[in-house]
Amino acid sequence: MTGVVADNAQRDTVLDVSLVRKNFAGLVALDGVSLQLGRKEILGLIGPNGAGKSTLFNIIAGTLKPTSGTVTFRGRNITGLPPNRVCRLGIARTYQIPKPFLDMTVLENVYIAESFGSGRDSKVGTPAEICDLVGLKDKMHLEAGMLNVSGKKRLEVARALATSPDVLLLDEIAAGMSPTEGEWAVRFMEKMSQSYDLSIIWVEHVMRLLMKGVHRVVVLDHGVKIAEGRPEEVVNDEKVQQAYLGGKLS
Amino acid sequence: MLKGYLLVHKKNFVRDVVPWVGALVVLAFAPYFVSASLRSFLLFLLMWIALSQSFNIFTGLTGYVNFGFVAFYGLGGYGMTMTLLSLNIPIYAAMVIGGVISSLFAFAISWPTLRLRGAYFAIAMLSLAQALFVIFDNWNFVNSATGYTIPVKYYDPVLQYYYMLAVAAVTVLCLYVIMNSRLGLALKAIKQNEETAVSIGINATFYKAVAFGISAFFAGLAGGAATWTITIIDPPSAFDTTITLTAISMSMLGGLGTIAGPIIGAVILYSIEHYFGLTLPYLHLIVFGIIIIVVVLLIPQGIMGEIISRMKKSRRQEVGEEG
Amino acid sequence: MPSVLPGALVAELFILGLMYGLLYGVLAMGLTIVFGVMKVVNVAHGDFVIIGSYLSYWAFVLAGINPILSLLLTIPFGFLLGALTYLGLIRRVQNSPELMSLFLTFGISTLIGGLLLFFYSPTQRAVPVALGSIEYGSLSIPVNISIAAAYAIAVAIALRFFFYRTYWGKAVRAVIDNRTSAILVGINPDMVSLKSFGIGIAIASSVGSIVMLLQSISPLSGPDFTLISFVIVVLGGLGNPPGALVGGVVLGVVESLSSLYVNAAMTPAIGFIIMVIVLILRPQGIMGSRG
Amino acid sequence: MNRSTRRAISTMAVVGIVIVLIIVVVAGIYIATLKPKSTPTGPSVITIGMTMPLSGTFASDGQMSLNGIKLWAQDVNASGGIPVKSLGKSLPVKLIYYDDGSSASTVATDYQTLVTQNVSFLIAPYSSPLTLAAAPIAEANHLLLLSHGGASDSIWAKGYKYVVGVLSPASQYMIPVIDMLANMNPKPTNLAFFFGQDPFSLSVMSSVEPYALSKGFKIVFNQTYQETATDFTSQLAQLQASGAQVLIGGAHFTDGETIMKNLQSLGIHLNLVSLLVAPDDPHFLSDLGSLANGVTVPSQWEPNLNFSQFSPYFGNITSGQQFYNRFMTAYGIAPNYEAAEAYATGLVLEKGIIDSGSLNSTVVRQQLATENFYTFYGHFQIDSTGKQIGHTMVVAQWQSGVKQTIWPSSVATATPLYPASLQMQQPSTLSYSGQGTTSLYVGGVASESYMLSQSTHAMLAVTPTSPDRE
Amino acid sequence: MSVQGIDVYYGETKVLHDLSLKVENAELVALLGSNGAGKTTTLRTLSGLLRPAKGEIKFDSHSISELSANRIAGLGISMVPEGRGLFTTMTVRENLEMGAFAKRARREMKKTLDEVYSLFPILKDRQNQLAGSLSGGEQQMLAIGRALMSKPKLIMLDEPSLGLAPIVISKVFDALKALKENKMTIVLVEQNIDGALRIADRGYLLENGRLALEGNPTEIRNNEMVRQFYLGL
Repeated sequence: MTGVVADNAQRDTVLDVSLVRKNFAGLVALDGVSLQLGRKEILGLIGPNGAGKSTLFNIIAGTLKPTSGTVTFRGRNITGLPPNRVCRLGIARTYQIPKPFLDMTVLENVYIAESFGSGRDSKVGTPAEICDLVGLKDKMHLEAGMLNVSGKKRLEVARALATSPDVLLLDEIAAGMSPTEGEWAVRFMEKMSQSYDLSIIWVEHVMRLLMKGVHRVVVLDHGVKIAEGRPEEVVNDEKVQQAYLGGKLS
Repeated sequence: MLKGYLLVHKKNFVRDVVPWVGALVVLAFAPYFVSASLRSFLLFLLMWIALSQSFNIFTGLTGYVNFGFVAFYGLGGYGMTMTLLSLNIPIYAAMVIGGVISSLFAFAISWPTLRLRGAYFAIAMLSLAQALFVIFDNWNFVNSATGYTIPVKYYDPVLQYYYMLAVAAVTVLCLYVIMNSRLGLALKAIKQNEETAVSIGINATFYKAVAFGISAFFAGLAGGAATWTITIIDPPSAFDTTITLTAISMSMLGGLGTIAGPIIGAVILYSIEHYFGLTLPYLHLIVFGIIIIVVVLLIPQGIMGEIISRMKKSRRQEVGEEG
Repeated sequence: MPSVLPGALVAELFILGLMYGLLYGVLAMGLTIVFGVMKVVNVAHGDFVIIGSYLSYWAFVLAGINPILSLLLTIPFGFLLGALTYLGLIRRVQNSPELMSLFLTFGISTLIGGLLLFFYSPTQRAVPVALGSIEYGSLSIPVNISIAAAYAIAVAIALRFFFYRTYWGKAVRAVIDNRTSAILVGINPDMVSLKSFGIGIAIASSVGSIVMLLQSISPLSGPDFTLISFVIVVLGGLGNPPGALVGGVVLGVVESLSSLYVNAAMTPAIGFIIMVIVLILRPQGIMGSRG
Repeated sequence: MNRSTRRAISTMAVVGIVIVLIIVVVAGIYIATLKPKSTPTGPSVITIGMTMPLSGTFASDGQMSLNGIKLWAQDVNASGGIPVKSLGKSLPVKLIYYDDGSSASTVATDYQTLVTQNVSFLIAPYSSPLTLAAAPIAEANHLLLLSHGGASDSIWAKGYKYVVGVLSPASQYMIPVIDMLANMNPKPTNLAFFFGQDPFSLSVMSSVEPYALSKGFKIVFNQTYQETATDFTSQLAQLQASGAQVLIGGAHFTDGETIMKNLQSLGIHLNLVSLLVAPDDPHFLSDLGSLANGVTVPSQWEPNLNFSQFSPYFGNITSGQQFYNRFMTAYGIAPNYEAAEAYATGLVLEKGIIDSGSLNSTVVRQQLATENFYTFYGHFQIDSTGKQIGHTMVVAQWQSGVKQTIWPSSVATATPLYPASLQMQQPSTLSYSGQGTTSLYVGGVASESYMLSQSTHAMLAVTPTSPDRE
Repeated sequence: MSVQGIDVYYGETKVLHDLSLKVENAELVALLGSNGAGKTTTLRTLSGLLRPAKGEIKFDSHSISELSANRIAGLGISMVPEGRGLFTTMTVRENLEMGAFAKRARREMKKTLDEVYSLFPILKDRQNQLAGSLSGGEQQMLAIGRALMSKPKLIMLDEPSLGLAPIVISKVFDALKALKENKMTIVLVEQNIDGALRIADRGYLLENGRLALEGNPTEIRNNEMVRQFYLGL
C-alpha cells in the first residue's frame, strides 16, 4: 500500500474489503484485493478492461460470492450475503449499462427503490425530491425506457440514492454524459457525500472527470491492486501507465 | 405505502371501479333473468375467468410460465372433495381448505422449481403435474383412478353459480389489490429486471414464492368450486393438461399481466369452444389452434397488451420524443 | 413380483429398455437439435410423430407398403413439412422470447390434433405386420423392437456423420455453440435453422413410421410422445444431441428394470420424478458441462 | 422489421380481433336462440336430449353410440312415431345432441342447456365418468337418464332415482370369461391380470379377481397400466416369465392393440387372451390381421345373437343380423356392441312410453321398473336402483376373420378356439393388401365403407390347427 | 471501405453520432478510445450485426449498410469479435474450417489452412483439440486464424490483447504486423494504445460515440487529448 492518507474522513472505515479472491473456472479474476473506504470518502476505482473492477463491485454488492476473503461493512461481515440483504444494510449500486424498470415511469422507478431499499426513512428525500435532485424533475412521469443515456444514468443514481445508502457503488456514471453533465456529476457526488454522510466507490473511464471528483484512487490490473493514492500520484505511476497505455506514450 | 403508490398513479376511481361493480351486479342478478343453460354457461365462464386470472397472478406478474398450473386446480378439487366427504363441514370451508392445500403444495415446490428459468421451469412444472396425475391415479388414499363423486344432496346449481361468481370476483379483486400493493410493486420490478430489483433490496425469491402460493390458492378455490359443480373428480379430469393450456391461451389472448386481459380472453375462447363444441365437434380444436397461432404471430402481447402499448405510443407521440 | 430375479428376465428387460431407449433417444434428439439451434421448445414434436405414423399407415393400407419401406416417404416428407413449418411460422418468432415459440408450437400441436381428428376420426390405427422374435437361449428379443433400435442407431450414426463430417452439419454445431460468431464467419443462421427444423421433424415423422411397427396409435397420441421427449431432453441437457441419446437410454433402461418392482401404472411417474430430481440437482442435464 | 410492415401487422391484428369478436357475437346469438320456443299447444314431438363424446378420449365410442341412437330415431319416425296414450296420438322423436369432448365439465354445462330445451327424456353420454357428471342434473330436474355406455357399478350406488341402465354393469364383464375357462379342457390354472388403471377397468377387475379365485384359478401376474403408455413389453416379458396361461385385461382401444402387438413381438405363448372393449371393434381385425385370431372379448351384444324366441319380445328388429345389416346400410360400417346398446336404449325408452302412455319422466321411470322383456339386444330388467340385472354378457372370439359368439353355449355360434396361441407367432404376410380399413372420417361422418373383401377374408382365414374341445 | 456519417442506436439510445471513417487498401487502421466510446459498436455495425439508422457504409464502392451479417462476411469482411467468440465445443481444425464457410473461401480451404498453420504453427499441433481447451493466447491466434480462413479483404479485430499476458500480446501484435506486410487491410480496436499505434498506419480516436481525433501514430501520440481521455490528466 502506498500509505497515503487522503484526509481525516478516512479515519473511520465504513467498508473494508480484505484479501478478496475470485476464480472463474480456473481463471483468476481477483487475486487478493484489499481496500478500505472511509466515511464521506469518494474513492476512485480504475483499471483497464478486464482488470476486475466489475467483479469487485459484484462481490461487494453480493451478486457474486468471493472464493476467499471478506467484506466488512461497518464492522459487520457481509461476505456472501444476497444482494437484497446487502442493499437493505445500506450499500447501493448503479449499473454500467443502466438497468431501469423500462416500463415504469421515472418516479415509479425511484419510488420502488425508496419503498424497498434500506427499509429506513429516506435520508435524501421523497422520490419526487430525489428526481429533482438528479435533474429529472420534468421527466418524472416519462417511462424510463424513453430517457436518453444521460437521463438513464441519472436515474441509476436516483434509484441508488432512494434506497438510502451509506455506501454508493457508482459504475461509469459519466460515460454517455456530455462534458458539462460530467462536471455536474462530480459536483453532485461531492455534495451528496458531504450532506448525506455518503461514502462512494466510483468506477469511471472518463478519467478527466474522475480525477477531479475523487479523494483517492485504487488501480487494479489483472485482478491485482497495482497502485493506490492521490490522483496526481497515481497518474504518474509507471505501472499505471504501462497498464493503461501499454507503455509511456511520448 | 399504498397511498404513496396511488399518488404516483393518480387512479381514476370512477373509471376504474364502476364498470367492475356494474358487471358484478349484473352477474349477481343473472340467475333471476337468464335461462338455466345460460346460467350454466356463465358459471363455467366464471370458472375460466377465475382460472386464467389466478394463472395471471403468478405468470402475468412474474413472467415465469407455469405449465403445471392444473396441479393447483386438481389439488384444490381433491382437497375440497375429500374434506367435504370426510369432515362433513360446510362446502365453503371445504373449498378454502382445498385452496390452502394447493397453496401449501406451491410453497413446498417453490424452492426447487423457482430457481429454474424459461423453458426449464415450464417443462419441470409440466412434468410435476403429470407426475401428480400418475401418483393420484395409483394412490389408494385418494381412491386411485376411481376418484370421488359429490353426493347429490349437495347439488344446487344456483348456489354453485354464486360460489363460482364469488371465487371469480375474489380472484379478480385479489389481483387488483396485489397489483396495487407492495407485493405487486416488487413483482413488477422483478418481472422487468430481476437483477435490479434484487439490487434495491427486493427479496425476489420470497416474493415469487408468495405469488406462486397465492396463484395456487385461487386456482385451488376454482378447482373446488368446479368439482362441486361437475360432481365428479378423478385423476384424468383433475390433472388434465388441457386446463393449463386453456388458461394459458386465455390469458395470453387477452394479455398477460393485465386485469381485463384474461377476462376478455376467457370470454372469447370459452364462447368459441362452447359454440363449436355444440355444433362442429372436431372443428373447435382446429379453430383453437389457429387462434393461438394468429395471436402469437400478430398480437403477441394479447388484446389488452396491444391496446395498452398503442395508448402508450400515442401518448408518446403527444409528448414528443424525450418530452 | 418374483422373489428371486431370473437372470434371463433381467437381461431381457435390460435389452428391451435399451432398445426402446435408443428409439426415444433419437426422437428426443430431433427436439433437442431444434432447441439448440433456435431456442424453440417444440411442443408439437409428438404430433409430427403421429403425422409420420398416419403417413405410413396409409401407405400400407393403400399401397401395401411396409412401414419400414415407408421411411423413404416419411423422412423426406418430414423434412419438407418441417422446412415449411419453419418458413411459415417458426421463423417469425425466432427472435421473440422463448415463451412465444412455446405458445406457437402449442398452437401447431392443437391444430395438428384437430386436423387429424377431423380427417381420420378418433379411432386407433395399427398395421398388421408381424415380425416375430429372435430366440436366443432363454432370451426372446422382438424383431420389431430390434428394427427400431437399429433404425435409431442408424439415425444416430447418420447424425454424427452429418454433424462431424459435413460442412452444413458443422455449421449447425457452430450456430448451437456461438450464434454471433457463426454469423460472422458467413453462416446464414436462417438456412441452418431451416435445415435443423427440417431434420428435427424428419426424425419425428420417421420415428412415427417405426412406431407403427410397435404399437397402435390414435390422433391423440401425439402429446404422449412429446412428453417422453421432454423428459429425455431435460435428462440429457437441452440443446445437447448426444445427451438426448444417453438420456433416452437411461430412461428406457430405468423404466424397464423398474417394472420388476413397480406396478406398470406407476411407470410414467418414474420418468417425471427422475427428471424433476435431475432438474433440481443438475439443471444443465446429465451430460451438461456448464457448472 | 421496418415501420410499414409493423403497421401492416398491427392492422392485421385489428382485423383478427374484429373477426374473433364477430365469431363471439354470432356464438352469443346462436346460444341465445337455443332457448326454447314457446309451445302452447302441447308437444308435437318427443324431445330427447343428450351429449356424446365426439372428440377427446371417448370419441370413437361416442360416435358409434350416436349412430346407434340416430338409427333408432330414424326407424321410429319412419314407422310413424311412438304412440302416446295420454295424448291419443303418435309423436315423432326429435334428438338434441351436443359434443361434450369427453369432458365432464362440458357435460355438466350441456345438460343444463338440455334441460331448458323442453326435453322429455335424457340419454347419458358414453362412459362412466361422463354419465356420472350428467346424473345429478337429470336427478334434480326429474328427467329420466338412460345409460347405454356407463357401465361402472358405482353409478347405481349413489341413490339416483332417475338413472336407468340398459347395459350390463362393469362387474359382469369378465364373469362369463371365467365361467368359460372353468369349463375348458384342459382347464388353465394360471391367469394373468393386466387391466388399465381407470374406473371402468378397475371395476371389472375388482369383481373378476375374487370370482376367479373362487373358481380355483391362480393369479400369477397382476398389474395395472396407464392407457397412455406407448409400450408394455417389459411388463409382458414378466408376464411370460410368470408362467401365465391366460391373459385377462385391457381397458380401451389403443392400449388393447398395443398389448397384442407387444405380445406378438415377444413371441409369448398363451392359451387365451381376453381383452376389454378393443377386440370388439372391427378395426381390431384390420389393424392386427391374423394376430386378432383367437382373441376374445366380453361383449354386450354380437350380430349373430337372436333373442326373438323369448317373450315378450319388443321391436321391429328381430335379430342381431338384421341390426347388423340395417346399420351397415345406414353408415357403411359394421356396428359394435356400443351401437347396439345405444339403439336398444331407444327401444327401452319407446317401450316405456308405450306401456305407460305418458311423456312424463317420472311415470316412465316407474313403468321401466316393472318391465321385463327382450329386444334384439337381449333381456331388459332393472333392480330398484335402476341397475341392469336382466341383460347378460357374452364372450366373442375372432375366428378366421369373423367374430363368433362362443359363450354361453346356449347362444354360441362357434366352439371356442382353445388353446388359441398358435397365431400369435405367425408372421403375417407383408403383402397384405389391407382393403379393410379405409374408413375415412370427415367431420365425424364415415364416408368410405368398411368392408372385409373376399380376398381379405380368404387371406385371414388361418385354419386353427389345434382341435376344438369343449 | 468508407463510412459516411452513420448514426447507430441501441434500442432507443443513440450510441454513434454522425461517424465517418475511411480505410484504404492494405492499411492498418487503429480505432482508439476509452470504454464506452463506441469502438465495439462501430465494429459491430461494420460487420452487419447492427444496422445504422442513418448514413452509409461502402465496401469496394458497394453499399453494404443493408446487408445481413453473414452476407457481409461472404463479401470478404472478417471480424474477430471481442472475447474471441470461438466455437468452444468444436476442434481447432473445425473452427478453422468454419472460418472458410463462405463459398469463395471453401474452394481454397486446404491451401488457406496451410497458410494459417504456417503463420501459427501451434494451431497445427493442437488441431484436434477442442478450442475451449486452448490457452488464452492460443485462442486469440485461433480466432485470428479463423478470420483469415475466409480469405478476407478486410479483417477487423476487437481488443485482441484483452486478458493476455504482455509476452503473448507482443506475439499477437507481431502476427498482425506480419499480416499487414502481406497487404492485408486491417481495422484494429485496441485499448493498448501504445501497442496499437506502434503497428498502425493511421488511427481514429473516439469519445462518446463521436470522432475526436484522426491522424497518423505520431500525431496521436503527441496529442494531449489522448492522455486526457485515458488518464484524466
